[in-house]
Amino acid sequence: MDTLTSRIEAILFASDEPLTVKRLAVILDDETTGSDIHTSLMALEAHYSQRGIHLIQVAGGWQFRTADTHAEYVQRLWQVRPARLSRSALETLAIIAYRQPTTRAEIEALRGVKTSGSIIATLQEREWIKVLGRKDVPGRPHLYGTGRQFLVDFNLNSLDDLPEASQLLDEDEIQQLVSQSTEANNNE
Amino acid sequence: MDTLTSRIEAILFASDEPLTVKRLAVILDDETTGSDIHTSLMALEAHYSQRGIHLIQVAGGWQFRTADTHAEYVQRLWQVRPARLSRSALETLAIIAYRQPTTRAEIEALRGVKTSGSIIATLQEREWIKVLGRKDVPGRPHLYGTGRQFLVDFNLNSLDDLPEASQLLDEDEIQQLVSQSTEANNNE
Amino acid sequence: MNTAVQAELFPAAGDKQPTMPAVHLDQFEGPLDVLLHLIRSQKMDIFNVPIAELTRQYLTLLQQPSDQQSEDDEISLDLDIAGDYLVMASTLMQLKSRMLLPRPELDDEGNEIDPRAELAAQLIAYEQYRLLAEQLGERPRLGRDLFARSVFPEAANIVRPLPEGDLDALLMAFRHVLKRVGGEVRHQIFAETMSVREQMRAVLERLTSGSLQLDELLQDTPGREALVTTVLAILELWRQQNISVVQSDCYGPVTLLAKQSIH
Repeated sequence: MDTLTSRIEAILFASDEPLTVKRLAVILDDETTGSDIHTSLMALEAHYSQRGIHLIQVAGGWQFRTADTHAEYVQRLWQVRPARLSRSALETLAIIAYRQPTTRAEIEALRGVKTSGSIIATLQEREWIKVLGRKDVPGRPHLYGTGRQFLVDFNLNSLDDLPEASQLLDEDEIQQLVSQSTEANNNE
Repeated sequence: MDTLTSRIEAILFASDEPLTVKRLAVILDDETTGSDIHTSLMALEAHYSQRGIHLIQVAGGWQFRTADTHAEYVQRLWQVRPARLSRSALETLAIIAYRQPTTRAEIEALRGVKTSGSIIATLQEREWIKVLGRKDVPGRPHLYGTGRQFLVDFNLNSLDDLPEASQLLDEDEIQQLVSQSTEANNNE
Repeated sequence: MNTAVQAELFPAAGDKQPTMPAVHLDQFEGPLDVLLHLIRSQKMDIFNVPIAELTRQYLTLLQQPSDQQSEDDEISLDLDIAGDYLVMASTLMQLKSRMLLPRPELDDEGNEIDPRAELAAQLIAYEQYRLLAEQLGERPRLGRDLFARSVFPEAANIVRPLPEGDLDALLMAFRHVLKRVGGEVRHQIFAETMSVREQMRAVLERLTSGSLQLDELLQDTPGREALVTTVLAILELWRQQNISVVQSDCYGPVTLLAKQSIH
């Protein structure tokens, strides 16, 4: 194992957050290039892919995490079980993640139910969502979006990694789909 | 790498304290013997002896640590990371910001716990809070308020930019609190 | 939706009137969720739903007593949410009646507008997010499926920069305080309803008619704040030598005397 790789291994291990290549370059000596770092990261990723710990890319950086196959055992380290997310919390989070920036009114329109304040609060407390600003309409409602912690906690490198983000139909597409299909029905 | 060793690697990595063989045995399945665990630990220790991370024995248990040889880099990593404000420090600062001028006794009454002097000191050192004077009550306690640096660091034009306390709670939460307190009154 | 529930739904799939689903409102996330369940589980065409049948099933489900599983498990449906279910009920009934009429509504291009189009669009949009939410929930999550290192002994003795300001974190912290103390802090909790000074005056007043036992004095002091204020007032009066505090024996009654009445 070369010194650089060993050093990067130590730095990544000692960090409490994912580190970008850029951050690593700042911490390492000046002579170390981004491509050197990249090579070491690839070597480490490969080495750890078969172990109990994996080196993964998350929120634009690199972080060691336990393999999910061991989740059950690692959970036993702590007495408390990880909190379950309600379906309403997940639906609210999904709408915010895919439609950001979005307002509570939009979320409620999409889900067809009132969103309880405690759901928003829970998501905010976990730092999965945050207020990005206010929408310039009467009432100036908060605009919500996801925060960095959302990527970190959901094992995403970026928002582009959200599953099927590209296949999501927007309102116009749905309208079109509906009017086409209902027309077809009417012509039957 | 066998499953047991991989599993132990993950558990040791995620644990917030060094783990003894005994503790590992409790976490792992019943069939796993102390000597199995010992064998895995030896394999891990040997594997990591030449890497950027070492598996070492501390306080009677096993824990992963970064290799001393990389200490300089690990330090660089942390030296630039601002310390995080604890929940208690944030709560104390928030109460001072919203209720200024306020005394330590009031803060403690609201938080329901003693406020350590080091929290006040940290906030003062940061120039987020300052002593505005003394309250004209027995003991003449200090009256605290926020300083100019608080506005600067929290990106506020003036204290008026802090959202109304009632805005921080959602309508249903306020409803809940109101009904709780009227219930309490009725039961008296 | 699990298949067991769906199986229960159609004990007699061939019947014209399938028996009502053995499901309850509290299993759903709102009216759209209910409608999607009814539509998908019966393989209805979302673009061409039999609106009369759907309305009938929806209403039955709405009226279904919620206490089938446990006697006194009264569904405490949030009024807001119950309202959302009722709004959907009236929307469905309106659609049903509009379906019976000839279609006078035309779009820009002169095509007839299907009254159900809006509902179909709403259902499709919601269904997408319902699915995405499910996928999001199944993603490996930090702290549930994956774990990062949780302590960093290497950082223990390193001098680090002072903490940075984070308004969100600050507001969150204050929210916690508000919720803990139960609402508005500024006006309620410490609004100086009792000042030590006032209480000192009150104590002195009561002592003009002679000595008083501490128990007596505290007995008619309502609430913890008043108690604390009263005790503070006594201590302050004592310190200023306006009163004397006498306790003749260990654990015995504590007597308060005004200074004037001592000599």
